[in-house]
Amino acid sequence: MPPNLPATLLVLVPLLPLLAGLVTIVFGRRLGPRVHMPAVIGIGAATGAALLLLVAAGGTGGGTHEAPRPAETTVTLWQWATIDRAIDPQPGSPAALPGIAVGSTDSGTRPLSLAVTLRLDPLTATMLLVITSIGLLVAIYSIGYMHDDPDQPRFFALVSMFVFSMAMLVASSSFLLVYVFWEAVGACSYLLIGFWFRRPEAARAAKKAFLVNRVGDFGLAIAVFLLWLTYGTLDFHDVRATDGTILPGILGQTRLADAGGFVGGTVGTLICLCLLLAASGKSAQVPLHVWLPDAMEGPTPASALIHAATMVTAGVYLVARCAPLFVVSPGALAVVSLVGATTALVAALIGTVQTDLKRVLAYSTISQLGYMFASLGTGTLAGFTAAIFHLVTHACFKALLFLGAGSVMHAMGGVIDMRRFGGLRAVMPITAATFFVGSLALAGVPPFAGFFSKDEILAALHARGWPDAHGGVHHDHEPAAGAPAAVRTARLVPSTAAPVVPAAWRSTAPAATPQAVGPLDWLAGAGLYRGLFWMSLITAGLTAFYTFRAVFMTFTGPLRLPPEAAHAHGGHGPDDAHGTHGHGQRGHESHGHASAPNAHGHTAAAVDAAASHESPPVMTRPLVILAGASLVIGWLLFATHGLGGFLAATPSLTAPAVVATRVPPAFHLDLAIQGTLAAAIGIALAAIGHLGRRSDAPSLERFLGPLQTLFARRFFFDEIEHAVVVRPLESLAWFAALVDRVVIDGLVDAVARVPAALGDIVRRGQAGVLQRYSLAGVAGVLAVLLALAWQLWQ
Amino acid sequence: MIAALLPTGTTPLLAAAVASGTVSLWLLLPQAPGSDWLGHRRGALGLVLGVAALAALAWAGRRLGGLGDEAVFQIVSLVAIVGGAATVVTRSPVYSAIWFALALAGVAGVLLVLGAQFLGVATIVVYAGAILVMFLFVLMLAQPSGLAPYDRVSNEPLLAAIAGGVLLALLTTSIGRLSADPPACCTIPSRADAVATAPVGPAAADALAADPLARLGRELFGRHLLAVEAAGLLLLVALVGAIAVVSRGEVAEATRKGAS
Amino acid sequence: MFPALLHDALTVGAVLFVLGLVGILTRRNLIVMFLSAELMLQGISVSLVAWSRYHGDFGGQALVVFVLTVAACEAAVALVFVLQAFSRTGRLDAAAWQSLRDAEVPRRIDRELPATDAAPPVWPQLTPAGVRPRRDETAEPEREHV
Amino acid sequence: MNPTTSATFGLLAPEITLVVAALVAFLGAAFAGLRSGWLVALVGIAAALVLSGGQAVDGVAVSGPLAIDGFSTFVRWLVLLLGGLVALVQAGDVFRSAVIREPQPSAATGEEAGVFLLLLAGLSLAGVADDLVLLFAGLELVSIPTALLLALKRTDAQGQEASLKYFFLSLVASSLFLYGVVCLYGIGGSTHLGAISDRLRTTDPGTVVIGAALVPLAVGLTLAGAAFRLAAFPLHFYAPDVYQGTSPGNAALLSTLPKLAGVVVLLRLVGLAIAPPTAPAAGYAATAALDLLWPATAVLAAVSMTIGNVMALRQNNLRRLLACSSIAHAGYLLVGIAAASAAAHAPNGGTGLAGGTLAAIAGGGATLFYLATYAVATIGVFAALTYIGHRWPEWSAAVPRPPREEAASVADLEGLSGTNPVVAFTIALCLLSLAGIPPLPGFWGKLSLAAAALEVDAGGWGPRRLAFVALAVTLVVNAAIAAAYYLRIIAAMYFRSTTRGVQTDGGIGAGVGMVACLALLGFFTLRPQGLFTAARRAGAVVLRGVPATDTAGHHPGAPSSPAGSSAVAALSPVSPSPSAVP
Repeated sequence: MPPNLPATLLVLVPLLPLLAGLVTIVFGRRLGPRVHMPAVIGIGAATGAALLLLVAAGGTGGGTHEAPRPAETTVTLWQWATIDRAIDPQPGSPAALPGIAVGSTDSGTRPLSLAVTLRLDPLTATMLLVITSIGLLVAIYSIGYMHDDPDQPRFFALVSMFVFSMAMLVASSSFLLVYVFWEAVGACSYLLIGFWFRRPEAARAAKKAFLVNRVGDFGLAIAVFLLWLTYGTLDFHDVRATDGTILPGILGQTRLADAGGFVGGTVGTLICLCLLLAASGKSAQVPLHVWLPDAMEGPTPASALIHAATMVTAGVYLVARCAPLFVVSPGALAVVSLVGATTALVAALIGTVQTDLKRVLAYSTISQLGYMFASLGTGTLAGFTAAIFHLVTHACFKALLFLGAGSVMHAMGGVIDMRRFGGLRAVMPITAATFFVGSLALAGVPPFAGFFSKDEILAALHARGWPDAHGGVHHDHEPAAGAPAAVRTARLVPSTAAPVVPAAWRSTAPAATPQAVGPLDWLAGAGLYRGLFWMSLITAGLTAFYTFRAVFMTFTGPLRLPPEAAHAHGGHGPDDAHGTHGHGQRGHESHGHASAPNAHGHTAAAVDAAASHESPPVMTRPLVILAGASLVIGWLLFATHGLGGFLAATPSLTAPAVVATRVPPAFHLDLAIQGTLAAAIGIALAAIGHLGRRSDAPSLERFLGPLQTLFARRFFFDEIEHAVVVRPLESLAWFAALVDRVVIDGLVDAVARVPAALGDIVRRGQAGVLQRYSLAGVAGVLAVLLALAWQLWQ
Repeated sequence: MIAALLPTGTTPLLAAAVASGTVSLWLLLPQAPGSDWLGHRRGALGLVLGVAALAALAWAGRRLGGLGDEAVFQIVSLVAIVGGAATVVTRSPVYSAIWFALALAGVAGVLLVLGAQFLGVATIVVYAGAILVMFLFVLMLAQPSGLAPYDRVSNEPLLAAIAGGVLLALLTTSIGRLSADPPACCTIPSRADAVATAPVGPAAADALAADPLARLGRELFGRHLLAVEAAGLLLLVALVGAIAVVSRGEVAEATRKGAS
Repeated sequence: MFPALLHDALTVGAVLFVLGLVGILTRRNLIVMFLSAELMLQGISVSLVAWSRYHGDFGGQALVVFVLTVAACEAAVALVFVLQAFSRTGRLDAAAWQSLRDAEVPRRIDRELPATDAAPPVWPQLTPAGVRPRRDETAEPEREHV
Repeated sequence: MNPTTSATFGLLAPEITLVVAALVAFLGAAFAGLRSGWLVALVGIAAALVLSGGQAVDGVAVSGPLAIDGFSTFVRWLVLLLGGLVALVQAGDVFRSAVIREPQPSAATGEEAGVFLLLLAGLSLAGVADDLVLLFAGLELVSIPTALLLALKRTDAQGQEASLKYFFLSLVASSLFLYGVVCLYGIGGSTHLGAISDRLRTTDPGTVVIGAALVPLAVGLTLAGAAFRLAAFPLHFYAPDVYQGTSPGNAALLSTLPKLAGVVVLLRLVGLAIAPPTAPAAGYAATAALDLLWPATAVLAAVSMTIGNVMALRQNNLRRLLACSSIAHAGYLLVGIAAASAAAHAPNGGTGLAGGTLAAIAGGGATLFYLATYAVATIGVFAALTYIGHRWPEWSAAVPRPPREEAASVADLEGLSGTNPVVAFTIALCLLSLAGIPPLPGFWGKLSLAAAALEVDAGGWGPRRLAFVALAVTLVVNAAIAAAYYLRIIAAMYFRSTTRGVQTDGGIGAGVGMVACLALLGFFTLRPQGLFTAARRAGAVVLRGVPATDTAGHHPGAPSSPAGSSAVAALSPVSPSPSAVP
C-alpha cells in the first residue's frame, strides 16, 4: 500500500458521503426516481475505502502474545483556529508529564491550535467499517422502503449527512471535533426522528430526543473544558511543533508511554463521569434512555442505522477511546459498569411486555448497549475489546432485526402492533427466516454472532468478579504503595505470561496509579462485579425471552393480517404511500384511507392473504446479507481472535494499565454453558407462552388456541408457569415500565420544568409599569453598590 | 458608642440627618389621604423632620473658614436643597416647576461660590430661561386646572425613600472617607516623599482664581473641541428628531382619523 | 487638610442627586419626573465643579457644559414625548402606559382615589313637587381608576 | 495634554463622513424632497468603511481627545459593519411601511437615516474617545438618537409607549452613569483617560485615599450605566417591553449597537485599571477597582443570563422572546468582562505580560468576538422577521379575506420552511448560532468566553478559580436551557405545516441584510480565525493600558523598540503550523 494511500482513504471515507449528501440536497428533485443513487454510490465507495483502511490499520496488531505496538496515522486537513495561549497543565500534576518537552512553556505563550485532524487506528477503522457498511445496506434497503415517499431527497440527504458526521466523529482526533460532530449526529438524528413531522408524535419524539441529548452534550462540554484545563490540549495525538518539541496529546503516544501520565483522583473521576454522562445521553443509558423508544417514530431504516447500529454506539466508542482516562479512575469505571448492567436489566424487563415490535427492538438495543457499557466498565483489555466485539455483532443483527421489522411494517401497511398480526411466516418467508436468524443471534444461541460476543462480555465480568477463577495471582503482600502499580504489573506480564490481577480489583486496594484516590473508588470491588455478572446473566435470559416472544407473536400461529395490510401494496402511487407512512399509522384505530371503503373485516379470515406479500428483493437482499453476517461473523472473529488482537493495537488500549490486564484468549466453557442455558430458558418460556398462539390472545386466554386439546397436559404446567414465572415477571416488568414512565420520564420532565417555573416567577416582574422598572433597577444597582462598598471598606 | 457602629466616613450627626431626611421625604411625598394612621399629621411631621435633617446636615458640614463664605454657601445650598426637595414633594406640577426654578437659583449660587461663574450664569439662562419656561407652557397646556389623581399619589414612596436614603448614606460616607487615613497598604513611611509627590490639590486650586472664564474657553475649544462639535450634533439631532417625531405623529394621527 | 468646601459642595451635590432620584422613582407626572431627572443632573454638575475646583482642572467644568447641553437636548426630546403621550391618553401619567407587559401579568390598577383632597362637594338638588326624586348618575362624583 | 489639531480631524475621517451623510439626508429631506434617506445612509456607511480601511491598525495615534489604536479601529469597523446591516434592515422596514400604509411611505426617511447616521458617529466617537468628555458626548449621541428612532419608526400607541419607557429609563441610567463619571473624575483629576489611569495606579497617599473612597461608587455606577446599554441585570427590565413595542429593525438596533457601547465602556474601565507593561506597579485603587469589578460583573453575568433564558422559555411574542435572549447574551458578554478584570489582577502575577494580563486579554478579546458573532446572528433574525413582514391569517374562500397580520408570534412562523425556505434557513442558522451549536460562530464565541473564564488563575484551585469554573458551568447550563426556546422556533418553522400565506412585504433591503448576515455567519463558521485575531488584538490594546503617546510606532514586527515589540509579538497569535506526529 503506498504510504499516502491510508491518509487519502481516510479523508475519502467521510468526504464521499458528504458529497453525496450535498448532491442530493442540490439536485434532489431533478434526480427523480434515481434520487438514491448519490447516497448509495457515495456510501458504497466509502465502504470500499473503509475496507481498505481496515487492512491499512492492521499495523503490527494480530500477535496475541507480545504486547502490540500502537498503530496510528493522523492527517491534518486544516487549521481551524489558533488561540495564542493554551493553559499549561498544572506543574507537578501527572498531566504535566515531567521530563518531556511540552512546547515553550517557559514563555507562557504556548499556542493552542484547533486543527481539523483525522486519525486512523484499529478502533477507528473498525467503527468506520461498521458505519459505512451498515449505512450502505440501509441505503439500499431504503430504496425499496421509501420508494413511495415524496420526501425521498430529504431522507437520502440526511442519511448521507449522518454517515458523514458519524464517520467524522469516530475519525476525528480531537475532543473538540468529537464534540462538534457529536452535536452533528444529534442534529441528523433529530431531523430523521422528526422526518414525518406532520405526525405530532414524531415531532414530539424528535424534540425529546434533542433535549435529552442536550443533557448528555452538556456533560461532554464540561468534560472537554475539564480536559482542557487539566491537560492543556484537546488533541488525541501528539503534535510536533516547528521547533521540534512535542506537545503530548491527551491520548498521544508520549503520554501513553508514561505510566503516570493520566490524572486520576477527583478531577479524573469528574472528567470520566462527565464523559459517561455524555455517553449515556447518546447511547441511551439509564436515566437518559427515555428518548430512544420514542425515537422509533422515525422511518425504520433510520432507526436501524442510527438508533440501533451506529449513533447509539457513539457512547461506547467514546468510553473505549478514553480508556486510559477511565482506567486511572476505578470508581468511574465501576459506575460505567453499574450503569450498563442496570440499563441492560431494566430495559430487558421493560422489553418483555412491549407489544410494539419496534419498541421491543428499541428496548433490546438499550439493553444490549447496557451490556457493552458493563463490559467497558471492567477496565480490562478483554472488557474493552469485548464491548467493541459486541458492538460489531450487535450492529449486524440489530440492523437485521430492524430492517426485518421494517419489512413487516412495510407489508402490514404501517401496522407494527404485534397483537394485530400473526403467522406471517407464511406470507413473508424470507423476512421470517432472516428475522429468526437475527433473533437467535440476539438471544445468544450458539453459534450465532451474539453468542460469542455476549460470552466475552460475561467472561470479562466474571474475571473481575472472581479473579482467582481466571488464574489470577494474589498480591496479598503488596509492595510499597509508592510504586506505580501499573508499572509493576507490566513488568510481571512477560515473566509469568499469566494473567495478572491489578491491585485495584479488590475492594480495599488503592487505585491503580500512585496518585490520588478517586472519590468513588470504593465502589470498584469484586463484589460489585459479581452482582453485575449475575444481573447480566439474568438479562441474557430475558433477552432470549422477549426476542422469541416477538418472533413467535409475529411469525407463528394462525395467519392474521390487519386491514391496513391490504392497502400497503394496493397501489404504488405516492399518495398511497404517503397515506400509509405519513399519517399516524401507529394508532390502534383502523386508519387507512378515509375515502376507501373498508371492505375487510378485522379478522384474519377476512383478509385476503394475497394482498400482503414478501417485500421486494431490494429490501430482502440486505436482510439476507445481514443474516449471513450474523451467522458467521461471531464465529469468525472469535475463532481467530482477530478482532481482539487487532483492536489491541489501538493507541488508547496500549496504555500500560490496560495492557497489564491482557489475558490469553480462551473459551470459557462454563460461562458459555451458563449463557446458553439462560437463553434456552428464555426461549422455552417464550415458546410456552407464545409459540403457535394467537398473538392477540390476552394472557389469561392463552389456552383457547387451536392446539388446546392436544396439549391438555400442559395445562397445569402452564398455570404453574404462569403463576410462578410469568406473573411475577410480568408484574416486575410492568413495574419497571411504570418506574420508567413515571419516575424517570417525570424526572427528565421535571428537569425541563424547573427553568420554565423559574421563568414564570421572573416574568411577574415584567409588569409594564415604568416606575416599577426604574425602582427595581435602582434597587439592584444599590445592592451592587452596597456589596462593593462593603467589600472594600469592611 | 453609636459612632463606633458607623463605618468610617460618617458621623452620628450625618447619619441622623440622612435618616430623618429619608423619613421626612417619605412623609411628604404625595400619598392618598387616609392610607395610614398618620392622616393629616404627616405633612407637619414631615416638615419638622425635614427641617431637622437640614439643620443636622448643615451642622455636620465642615467649617469653611471665613464667616462670609460660610454664610453665603450655607444660604445658597439651603436654597438649592429646599428647592429640590420641594420640587419632588409638591403635588401640583406647576408649583413643582417653580420650586425647581428656585433650586436652580440655589445651584447657580453654589456654582458661583465654587468659582464657576460662567456655569452659574449658564445654568440660570439655559434652565430657568429656556427649559423651565417651555415646560411651564406644556403644563399649562396639558393641565388647565386642578390636581390630577396621579399627582396626588406617588409610586412606592416608602421603598423609593428608603432607596434614596441608602444611596445618600453611601454617597455621604464616601465623601466623608475622602478625609480618612489612607489604607494600610499605601502609607508611605516618609511624609516628605508624600508631600514631594503630591500632585495637584488644594494648593493648585488657587490657580483657578486667575481668569477662569478664559481658561474654561481655552479648555473647551482646545482639547474638547471635538466634544463641542459632538454637542452641536447632539443639539442638531435632538432638534431635527423632535420635529420629525412631531410631524410624523401628526401624519399618523391624520391617517388614523381619515381611516376611521 | 482636606478642603472643607469640596466636602460640603459634594454633599450638596449628593443630596440634590438623591432628591432627583427619589423624584423620578415616585412622582408619576411625566413632567415632574423629567424635572427630577434634571435635578439629578444639577447634583452632578455641583459635584463636578467641586472636583474641578479641588483639582484645579477645567475638564470638570467643561464636562458640566456638556451636561447642560445634554440636558437641553433631553428637554427637547422629552417635551415631544410628553406632548405626544398627552395627546394620546389625555394624561401625563407614567403609570398609564402599561399595555406593553408580559402576557401573564395583569394590568396594575391603583386604589380608588377621591377626585380631590377634600370631600367632594355635593350640591343639594331641589326636586320639583310631585315628581319622584331621581338620582342623577352623572352628578355622582367621578371616581377615577388609574 | 494634547491639543486638538487639524490632524485630529484627519483621524476622524469616517465619523466626519457619517456626519456629512447625515447632513445630506437631513437637508435633502427638508429642502430637496429626498425620499430614499436610507440609501444615503448606506452610501455614507460604505464611504466611511472605505475611509476607515486606510487607518493604521497597529500602534496608537493620539491627537486631542482621540486615541486611534487597534481597539478603536476594531470598534469602528464593528460599528460600521453592524450599522450597515441594521441600516439595510431599517431600509426594508420603510418599504414595509409603504405597503401597509401606516405612516406616509417616505415621510421622514431622511430624518430617520440622518438620526441613525449620527448615532453611528456617536458610537464610533465613544470607541475612539480617550477622554471622559468625548466618551460622554459620544454615549449621549447614542442614547438620544436611539430614543428618537424608537419614536420615529413606529408611531402607534405601542411605539410611543416603547419610546417613552426607553427614554425615561435611559434618563435614570445616564444619570447614574454620570455620577460614576464624576467619581472617576474625582479620582483622576482630569478627564483624560490616561491621566485617570495613572492616578488610579499611583501610590501617593492623598490620591489613594480619594481612590479608596470613590472606587466602589465609580465601579458600581459605571457598571450600572453599562448594564442599561447591555440590557443586563438589574437594568434589563425595559428590554422585553421596548422590543415588543417597536419595529423589528429597531429591535435589531437596540440589541446590538447599545450593547457595543456598553462593552466599550466596560472594557475602557477595565483598561483604566490595568498597568501598562512599562509601569512600575499596580496601585491600590486600580487593584481595588479590579477586585470589585470582577465579582460584580460575574454575579450580574450569571443573573442576567439565567433571568433572560428562563424568561424566554414561555414567551410567544417573537420580539419579546428575542429581547429575553438579548438579556441572556448580555450576561454572556459580561462573563468575558469578569474574566478580564479578574485576570488583570492576578494575585500571584505582577504587572504587564508576566501576570494575568494575557488571560485578561483573552477575556476582552472573547467579549468582542462574542459580541460580533452575536450581533451578526441577531441582526440576521430581525432582518428575516422584517423581511417576512406580514402573514395572512387562516381563511376559507367563502368569507372575505381578513386583513394581514404582522408576523409577531412564534406561531406566525409555522410552516415557514415550506413557504420561504431561505428565510427559514436563515432564521434557523442564526438561532442555532445564538444557541451555541457547533460549529457555528456562536459556539466559538461561547467557547472562547468559557475558555477565558477558565483561564483565570489557571495555575491553582483558589476560590477565584472555583468561582469562574462555576460561572463557566452556568454559561454552559444556560446555553442548554436556551436551546429549548430557540428550538421551539425552529420546530415551528420546520415541523409544522400551515396554509397561511406569507406577505414578505418587508422590502428588498431587509432581504439583502438577511442574506448578508447569512453569508457572514457562514464565513465565520469556516474561518473564525480572522475575526478572532482582530478581536484579540483589540482586547490586547484596550486592556494592556498602552501609554498614550504621540508616537505612532509599536509595530508588532518592528525590532526597533525591544520592550514594546516583544510584548506585542507575544500577544500576536503565533501559529507555528504544528504538524502531526506520524
